[in-house]
Amino acid sequence: MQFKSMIISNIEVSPGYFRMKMTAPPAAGSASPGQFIMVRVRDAIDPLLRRPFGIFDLGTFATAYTDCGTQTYFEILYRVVGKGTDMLSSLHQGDVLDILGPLGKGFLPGDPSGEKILVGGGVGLAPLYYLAKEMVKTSRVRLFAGGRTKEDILCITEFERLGVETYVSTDDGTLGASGLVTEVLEKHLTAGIADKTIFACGPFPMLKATAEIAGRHDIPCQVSLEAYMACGVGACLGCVTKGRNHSNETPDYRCVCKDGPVFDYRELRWD
Amino acid sequence: MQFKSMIISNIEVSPGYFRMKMTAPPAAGSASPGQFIMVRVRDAIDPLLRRPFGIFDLGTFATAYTDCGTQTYFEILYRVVGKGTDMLSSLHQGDVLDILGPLGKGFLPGDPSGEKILVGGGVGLAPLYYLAKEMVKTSRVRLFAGGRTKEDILCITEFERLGVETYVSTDDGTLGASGLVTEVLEKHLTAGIADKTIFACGPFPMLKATAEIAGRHDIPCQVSLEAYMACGVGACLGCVTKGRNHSNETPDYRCVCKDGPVFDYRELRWD
Amino acid sequence: MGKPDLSVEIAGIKLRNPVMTASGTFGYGKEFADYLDLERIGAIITKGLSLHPKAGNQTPRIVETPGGMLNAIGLQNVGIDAFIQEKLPFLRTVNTPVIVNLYGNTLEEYGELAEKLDKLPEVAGLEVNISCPNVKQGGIVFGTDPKAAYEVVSLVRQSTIKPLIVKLSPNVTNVVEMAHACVDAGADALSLINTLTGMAIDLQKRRPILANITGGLSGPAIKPVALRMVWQVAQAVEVPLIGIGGIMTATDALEFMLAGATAVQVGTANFLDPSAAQNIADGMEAYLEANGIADVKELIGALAT
Amino acid sequence: MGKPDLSVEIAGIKLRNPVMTASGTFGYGKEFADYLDLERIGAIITKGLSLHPKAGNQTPRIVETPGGMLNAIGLQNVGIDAFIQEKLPFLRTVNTPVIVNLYGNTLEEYGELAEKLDKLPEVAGLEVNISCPNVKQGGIVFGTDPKAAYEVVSLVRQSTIKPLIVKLSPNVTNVVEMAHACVDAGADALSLINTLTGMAIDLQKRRPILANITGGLSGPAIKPVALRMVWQVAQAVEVPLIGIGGIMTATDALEFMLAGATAVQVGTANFLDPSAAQNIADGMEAYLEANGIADVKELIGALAT
Ligand SMILES: Cc1cc2nc3c(=O)[nH]c(=O)nc-3n(C[C@H](O)[C@H](O)[C@H](O)COP(=O)(O)OP(=O)(O)OC[C@H]3O[C@@H](n4cnc5c(N)ncnc54)[C@H](O)[C@@H]3O)c2cc1C
Ligand SMILES: Cc1cc2nc3c(=O)[nH]c(=O)nc-3n(C[C@H](O)[C@H](O)[C@H](O)COP(=O)(O)OP(=O)(O)OC[C@H]3O[C@@H](n4cnc5c(N)ncnc54)[C@H](O)[C@@H]3O)c2cc1C
Ligand SMILES: Cc1cc2nc3c(=O)[nH]c(=O)nc-3n(C[C@H](O)[C@H](O)[C@H](O)COP(=O)(O)O)c2cc1C
Ligand SMILES: Cc1cc2nc3c(=O)[nH]c(=O)nc-3n(C[C@H](O)[C@H](O)[C@H](O)COP(=O)(O)O)c2cc1C
Ligand code: FES
Ligand code: FES
Repeated sequence: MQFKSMIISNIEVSPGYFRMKMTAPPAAGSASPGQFIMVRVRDAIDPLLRRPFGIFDLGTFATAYTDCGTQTYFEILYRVVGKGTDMLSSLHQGDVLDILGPLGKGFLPGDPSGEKILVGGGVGLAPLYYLAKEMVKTSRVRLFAGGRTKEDILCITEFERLGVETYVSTDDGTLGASGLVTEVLEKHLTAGIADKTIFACGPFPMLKATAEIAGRHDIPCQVSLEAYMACGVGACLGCVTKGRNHSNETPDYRCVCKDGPVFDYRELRWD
Repeated sequence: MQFKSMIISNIEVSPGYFRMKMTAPPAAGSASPGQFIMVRVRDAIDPLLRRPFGIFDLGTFATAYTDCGTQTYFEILYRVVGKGTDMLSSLHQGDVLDILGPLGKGFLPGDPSGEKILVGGGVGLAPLYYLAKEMVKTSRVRLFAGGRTKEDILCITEFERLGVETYVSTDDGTLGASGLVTEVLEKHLTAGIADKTIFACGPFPMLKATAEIAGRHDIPCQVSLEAYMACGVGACLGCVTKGRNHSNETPDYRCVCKDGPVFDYRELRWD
Repeated sequence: MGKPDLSVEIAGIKLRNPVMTASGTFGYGKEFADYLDLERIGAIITKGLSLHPKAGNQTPRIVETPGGMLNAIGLQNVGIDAFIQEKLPFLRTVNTPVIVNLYGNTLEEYGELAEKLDKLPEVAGLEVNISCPNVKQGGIVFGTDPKAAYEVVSLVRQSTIKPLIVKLSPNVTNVVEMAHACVDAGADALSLINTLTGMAIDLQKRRPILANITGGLSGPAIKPVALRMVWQVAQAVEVPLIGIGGIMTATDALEFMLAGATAVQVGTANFLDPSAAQNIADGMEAYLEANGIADVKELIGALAT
Repeated sequence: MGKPDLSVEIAGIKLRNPVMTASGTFGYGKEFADYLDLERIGAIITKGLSLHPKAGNQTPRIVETPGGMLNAIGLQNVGIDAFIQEKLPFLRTVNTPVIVNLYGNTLEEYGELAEKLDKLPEVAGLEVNISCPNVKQGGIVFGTDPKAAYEVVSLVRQSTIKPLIVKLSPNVTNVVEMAHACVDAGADALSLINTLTGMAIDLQKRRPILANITGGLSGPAIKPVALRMVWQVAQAVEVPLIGIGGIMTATDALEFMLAGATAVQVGTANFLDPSAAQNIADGMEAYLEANGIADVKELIGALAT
């Protein structure tokens, strides 16, 4: 779907991290957690390509002073890292963006009776909030949130409000436990109940470490990848990642945009 | 001079025409009428080049709630014709622009005892307001303002408030006299006093017709030209116009940006 | 005045309007079916196909550059057989000409591929990509050497009776010479330009951004070069031209037609706006209507110089 | 750590930092004196000079394009004698090397010009623009034919003992071949790239926008092509290179150095920001400091591929 979206708010929630709330057509309400959108930051050629962002939250609100009933909205949580995100951060309420999405394949929640373990590194937390919001309805949900330093730990209160049990860690120990999020994860894994699933999003090394843990403990694990993208719809083949059976003779490339961004970790090659 | 300027206001004064008021450092207050500035519309590569605009007004105001005393400001009056001006028109109070200027050579007011005749076509009126504001202090000033249709006639009240006698004409007769501004000019020229100077700004055909009238009546005449510009400082040689003595063997090119934009019409070749 | 006529003909292929989608930027068509009406564009050009499936390059494969992008996909594709099995059935249901873009790693592969394609009724024509290295000849790019281009086009010409479009590389000193070589070898039409070779660097990592080091520059940045080449070639050859390079709007497309193109291809714009091709076609129609031009063909080569 | 060392040397010319201003974009230096400190940039390269004053092209001469601009100034310049009379006295007062960019309409003109310049102590070096047509040889561009380039560079080499920089055209199939020809002919250094030939069209008027029809594309749009060419040539020749093309920031400049350039030239950026050259030099210093790099020379060709 391609639609125009009006910014409702755009707020700095931690130094360099913004939360942007936008209107969406009702049909966008069917997006599943882990899907993403591509934003055309400006109607100009600088920046040229759309920027991909996970869906942080999605819902509807009652409109005021109108007869429209409810309005669908969604939110993204983004970090300012370059030109596009910098420009995004300077936009105001009422500005209009061109959006493509929801795109890709999201998380598969699986059997509600099991425990859901979310692992988020830095802004990788973004798609996990919408996932948690859906999953807390039926399942026990724990969140392991890691970051380099305390500024990289985002929206923990929001998760807690959902009833998610949260474990925070920072590399430099300025907030929560000191160390890597995957270390904390492994420590608390043994304590959990039997039927678990891991849902992870964050930098590649974190995902790799998480996949290793999942493999070692034989826990189902879904990871959400990032890749440089041009089209977002599986056409340009810019965003590919190697599938399990990939070799040069029998290429097994998967499009992060279309076959992902969420993959079962066993579907991918991690070397 | 190169400086950052904050937008004070940006108002549509007629459909497609905007007046933008901006802060300037005190030194910019020395700009003379007819000089121009070059605006970097965005800190991005689209649009790439700066856009040139005449100085419509310039002054100071007393600042409120501060100890700063007075603040220098200037105004431009611009028409939305393409990408750059379209983007300019969407800017808000508080947005900051990078400005180069004042640039070029302005109008030479000459002997204050003579009559000053301003001829403006469409948005070519822009630099004439600041000129009029200076000249009404000492001289009799008349303005001939022409446009295609009534929407192209701008800020006449402002000129009248200065005490300028105004003559309006439109090609389609929707405001003022019907016909070309140069026709109206010539009709009212004979009625004037002896010692006159013409100051003209507008589309090239209008300037050419004005130059012809000046030649025929032997009236001193200064014209302000437009040209595609890259540097604005006489370095790229992109904006040149042919000087009186130009030939391929003895090139006599003048930079509109540096030797102009205002020229004595006798200095130029009009073919 | 009725609706303006937007139809054009390229090498016998009738197009409802001059807007095609450029190879490699539109997948196999289906990827964009949700975003535009595939029956309102002129033709679909497939991703470049080879005889055998091709893995392509390592990632990163794309990077944004000022006003453009570099890609080094490495011509990843499913191969001709999988194309016939998996992609063609969908394309068959779309009432729009399908032109297959193809390339070979050797001279022979071009010939074999053309023969295979020749037998497919669903394929309206062939677009031969000669901007790729000849693996057998030390990697020299077919499309930068007039002799090599002549050879490969001649072979393809002998292998098919389908309309034959040859796609020119801009990375040459003399594009007109290349155009002549291809026309002499039997090309029915020429499309230009393919990407300009470029590079991007990550300062902090001190590495090229693309795994392949260099890549192909596309997008608005290259439009002036593309327009110039189309104009130059239009002065020199008689066959119809397809203009490609940085086309984002109907205005861009019409400029290419003034320069001498009979049709255009939209590439990178599909990424910015997946409905770009249709929007451009609609915009061309609107322009013709607003300016009282009955037939878009009036504009072909109508530049006054 | 003290201040990082930004000095570099090109063909015996010592530069306080690697940032020069590109020919044709910085006038004769004086035009920018109000906007930056001419003694904080590496070198000033003059507008291209010829033996006789040159009128240049009709207007329009410039037009903005996506992420770039086209110019067809037509090499307008005051001629070498007026340069010496009118422009050099000011440049003499500036403690920064002045490199004269020169071109000829014929082979002989290049030689004569080089001889004249050889006698001027204020001129630190020559940059030979070979991207111009040889009027006597049917207008074929010196810089797109290795033999013609070899000839013209050899002649200039014989006419001067000053440091000799040759500026390469990007409008070639094989820039490495051109680089070899120029080095073989005696070039002490190479600068690249000059502009890519392009075109812009006014749809409504159905005319080219530039009076000259085609023009040279410069600015950020061409940066990927320039980086690629610098990198290719750096692999092939031993002489120092000067990287040019779309440099807007210190990051851009340092990328060119990683690709193999010893120094850079800033062109179109001077129009966007008349203090660009100095800002870029300052930014390079800040980058080196922030990253604990003592000497900018460590970055030259330091790209890991
Ligand atoms: C499926 C997906 C979901 C994402 N979700 C989020 C999110 O919820 N919040 C968030 O802050 N970030 C998210 N990202 C990363 C985000 O897309 C990049 O940070 C952003 O594109 C950077 O743009 P820029 O212009 O600021 O940076 P620049 O570095 O200037 O961008 C240059 C180019 O590189 C691409 N690029 C740069 N970094 C990345 C990256 N990490 N991943 C992919 N492309 C990149 C840009 O898209 C652009 O094409 C996601 C990425 C993907 C692929
Ligand atoms: C000395 C001078 C003073 C000017 N003063 C005013 C003024 O006070 N008010 C006003 O509305 N306009 C003025 N103009 C014209 C104004 O500069 C152009 O309308 C503006 O640059 C158009 O930019 P754009 O991006 O909207 O148009 P586009 O057509 O998208 O611009 C593309 C390119 O063409 C150039 N260009 C387009 N039209 C003109 C033009 N008429 N003159 C010069 N360059 C042009 C642009 O600068 C840009 O580089 C002046 C021009 C000059 C040279
Ligand atoms: C991601 C990508 C993949 C491409 N793949 C091919 C290809 O397989 N075969 C081909 O001939 N051209 C290919 N091209 C070149 C385009 O078809 C087109 O010639 C070029 O992008 C210029 O047009 P544009 O500026 O509109 O994108 C590719 C371009 C891009 C951006
Ligand atoms: C307006 C203009 C005039 C130029 N004149 C010359 C010239 O006289 N001689 C020359 O060798 N290069 C000339 N150039 C090319 C530049 O020196 C430089 O090689 C080119 O612009 C690419 O760099 P950039 O992208 O930083 O502008 C000119 C470029 C521009 C934009
Ligand atoms: S981004 Fe184009 S295929 Fe995934
Ligand atoms: S705009 Fe560059 S010389 Fe006038």
